[in-house]
Amino acid sequence: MIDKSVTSLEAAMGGIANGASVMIGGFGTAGMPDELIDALIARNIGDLTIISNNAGNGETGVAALIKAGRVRKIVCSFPRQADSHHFDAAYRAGRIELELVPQGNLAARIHAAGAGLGAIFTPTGFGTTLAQGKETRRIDGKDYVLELPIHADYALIKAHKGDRWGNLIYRKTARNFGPIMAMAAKTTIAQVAEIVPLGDLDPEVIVTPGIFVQRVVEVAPAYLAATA
Amino acid sequence: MIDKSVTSLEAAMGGIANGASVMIGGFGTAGMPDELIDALIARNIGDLTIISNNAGNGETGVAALIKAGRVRKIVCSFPRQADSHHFDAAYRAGRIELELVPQGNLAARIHAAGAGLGAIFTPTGFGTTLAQGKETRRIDGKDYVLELPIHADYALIKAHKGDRWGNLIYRKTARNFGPIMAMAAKTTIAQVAEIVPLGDLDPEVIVTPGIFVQRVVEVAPAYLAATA
Amino acid sequence: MINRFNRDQMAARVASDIPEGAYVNLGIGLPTMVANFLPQERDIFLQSENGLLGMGPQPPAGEEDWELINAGKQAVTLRQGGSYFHHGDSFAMMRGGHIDICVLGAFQVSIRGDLANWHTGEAGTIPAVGGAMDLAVGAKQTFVMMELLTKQGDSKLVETCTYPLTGLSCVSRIYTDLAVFSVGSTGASVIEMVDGLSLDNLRKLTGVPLSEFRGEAESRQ
Amino acid sequence: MINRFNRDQMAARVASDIPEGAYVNLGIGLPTMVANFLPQERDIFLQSENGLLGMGPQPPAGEEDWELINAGKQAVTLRQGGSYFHHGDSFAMMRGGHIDICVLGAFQVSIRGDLANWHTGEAGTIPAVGGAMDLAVGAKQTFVMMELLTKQGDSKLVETCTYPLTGLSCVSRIYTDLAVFSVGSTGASVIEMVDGLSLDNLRKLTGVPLSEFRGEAESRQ
Repeated sequence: MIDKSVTSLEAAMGGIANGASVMIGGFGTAGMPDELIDALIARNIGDLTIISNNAGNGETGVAALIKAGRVRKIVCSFPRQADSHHFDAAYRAGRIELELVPQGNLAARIHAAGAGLGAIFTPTGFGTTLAQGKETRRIDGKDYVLELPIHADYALIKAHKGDRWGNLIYRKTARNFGPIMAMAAKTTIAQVAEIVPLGDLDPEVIVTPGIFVQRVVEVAPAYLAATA
Repeated sequence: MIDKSVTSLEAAMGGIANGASVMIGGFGTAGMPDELIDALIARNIGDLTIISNNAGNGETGVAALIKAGRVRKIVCSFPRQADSHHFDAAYRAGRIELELVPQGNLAARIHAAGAGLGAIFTPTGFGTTLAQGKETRRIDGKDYVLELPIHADYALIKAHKGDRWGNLIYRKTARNFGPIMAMAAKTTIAQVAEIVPLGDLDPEVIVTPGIFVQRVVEVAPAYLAATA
Repeated sequence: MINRFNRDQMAARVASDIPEGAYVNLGIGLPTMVANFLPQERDIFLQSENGLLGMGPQPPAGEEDWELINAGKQAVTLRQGGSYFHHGDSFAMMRGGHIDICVLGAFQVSIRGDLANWHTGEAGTIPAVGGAMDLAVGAKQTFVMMELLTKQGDSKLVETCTYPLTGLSCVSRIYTDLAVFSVGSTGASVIEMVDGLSLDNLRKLTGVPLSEFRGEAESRQ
Repeated sequence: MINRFNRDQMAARVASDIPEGAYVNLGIGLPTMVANFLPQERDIFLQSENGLLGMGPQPPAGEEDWELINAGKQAVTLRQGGSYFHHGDSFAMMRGGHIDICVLGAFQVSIRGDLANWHTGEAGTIPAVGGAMDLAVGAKQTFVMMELLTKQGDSKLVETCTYPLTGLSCVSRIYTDLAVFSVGSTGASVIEMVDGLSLDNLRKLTGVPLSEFRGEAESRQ
């Protein structure tokens, strides 16, 4: 019997080592796997490459990871925010490398990795400084930039419900990068609000089939924990 | 009020003209939009380019379209089947052009069109006769072939339920090419077993958002028609 | 005396150019206000880059669901008939040409429709691009909403952008507090001006060649 | 006297090499039979290219649902925990390296693992490729199941394929009626033979260089 559920956040982090590349899902508050990130910080490893849409807000999540000095490089579309002070400080001090990627190229490159493409010609960024030095091509009258897939060793994502085979469904806009990051990482670790018995998830509505998920850990949502 | 539902199969075909490129969903019996194809045949136009996984079986669907002499070219992965005699005869007589595409390249090229990519480097077909004359590249130690997106003027697909905004859900393996063809065609026409009121489809389980669909027509499934 | 459009009036002006049935993405900041002026009885489909179509207004205070947010990370709602999807599909919508109109803010727009809205290029600033480049090149039409002049009185409608570009030849309309412009391969033309402003005034304020708008043929091809 | 494996025995032999937890795609024809020999108590995930994962056995006669079929267009069932998805996602699974093992039939396989299974190349035949090329290059391991010799007695394990190729250096194991082979960059080796057959016999039958298998280090890298 295959059971991908793990019983602790610590166990969910097993194997992540110095120098790993780690995708982290979430867009704003929605879909941010905060508890997995806390467990990653607790693991006490560094030199990480993080692939995520933002570079952290406030004091939690990716911001805390950066504050703890664990991140060598971040690949993201929107690092600068009102409360991204931990990233800002690390960046200004030269302690963190930034690869700035337009959000659609980020999504498409992650998807390309998951789908096994070697490279893609994308329309976004042509003629801008973000395409400097990159190969370009005019195809059917339109200009494109060649972009490489983004793979990762691990993906940390947050979903709504999961089962022991790793099938996942999401909730509202918390879906965002989860499904494509799950496809692009060697090991995908999903925190879910609830692990349900196999067969409870309707096969028509499963968004991420279990083939893309290696570990599932149940983390009660904060609002439940707060009232518990 | 936007209402994409049309009340007749004839109306669903509006605008399709000689020389159009038409994607047709379905894989085997599942998801084949037979009634839309019949309506296309009734429209009495020709010189069509058909993009579909197969080249028709028996006497119905794509086979009937080929038999009627309406198809100039077919782009597909698996034309030869036990009962593909109408395609076989047209091909042997030189009356139909065949572009044979590995099924995964077919899916990826259709997806690339829908997603706005200019071209993709795909692993499939490298070193085979199906990649002859195509640009290749070694990327990160693996060989790839450059493939162009496949766009179409129209897509004819079959879904399970739809609403007036064009949102669609599918049933079991009838989903197959429907969602990606809907993305790649200028005008997507979906036949559905049932048009439901707006709001009846759960926003979490809609597979094809209405943005990808221009017309929806209700066609009772054959097993209902037979008992009616 | 010149009657500037205020921000609400600018938003209402943009909204009046959005037809029923349009799929529309509103950028963060000023463009978000356009939603307030779309007539409720018209089916207009708002897309948000973070994976929703059919975005509705903000929920009442206290009823926010922080897993239902827009690109600006504000709590929103979903209209009946809306749907959720992942980032891959969301940007496929934009980049695949399925969005009819996007409305963006800008630092500068050139008379040929080049857009600069993501980075001032100043030393020491931290760049952030988000989905701006994808929207600019992906939407069928890109509208810009901005004040025409900087606080220093410089025109943001320019012959050639000096700020780093977001996209080339992508903007077709510019809605400002002083005038509405069409821009594109044939240059800039003026669709309308606020009361009290003349074409000559506007030429002086902007310093760019401006013609009178003569219909859609002059707009972006 | 040589004890050939029959088709059931070949299928059982392949099945015995599929570990619990594996994601497996079985090609149409002979490989489909492998499903009959996977132990029910083991969680092995069968993927079908037309958009399902967790494929179960054929339904009883009369209970077919023709919207639930496999790649060979036969009616199948879905196991509890299975899921449906579209063709884009299905081939992303294959091509993105998520399928552990695929089992395919073949016309010829070379000692370095080149595969020919889609087209005889004969004049007048109509080619059809389906998903074979995607599976061959996409799965982590490609197993071939075939009779070792043609009806004319020619070996289908060859030094160099003469039929049009499906994929280069993609096959790692060949399961035949006479022997099981490992193939790859270091050539072909024999993992096991039917009773009554010697390595020398096998060399004569195939006409290709064959060594004894010395463990996984010799298999595909």
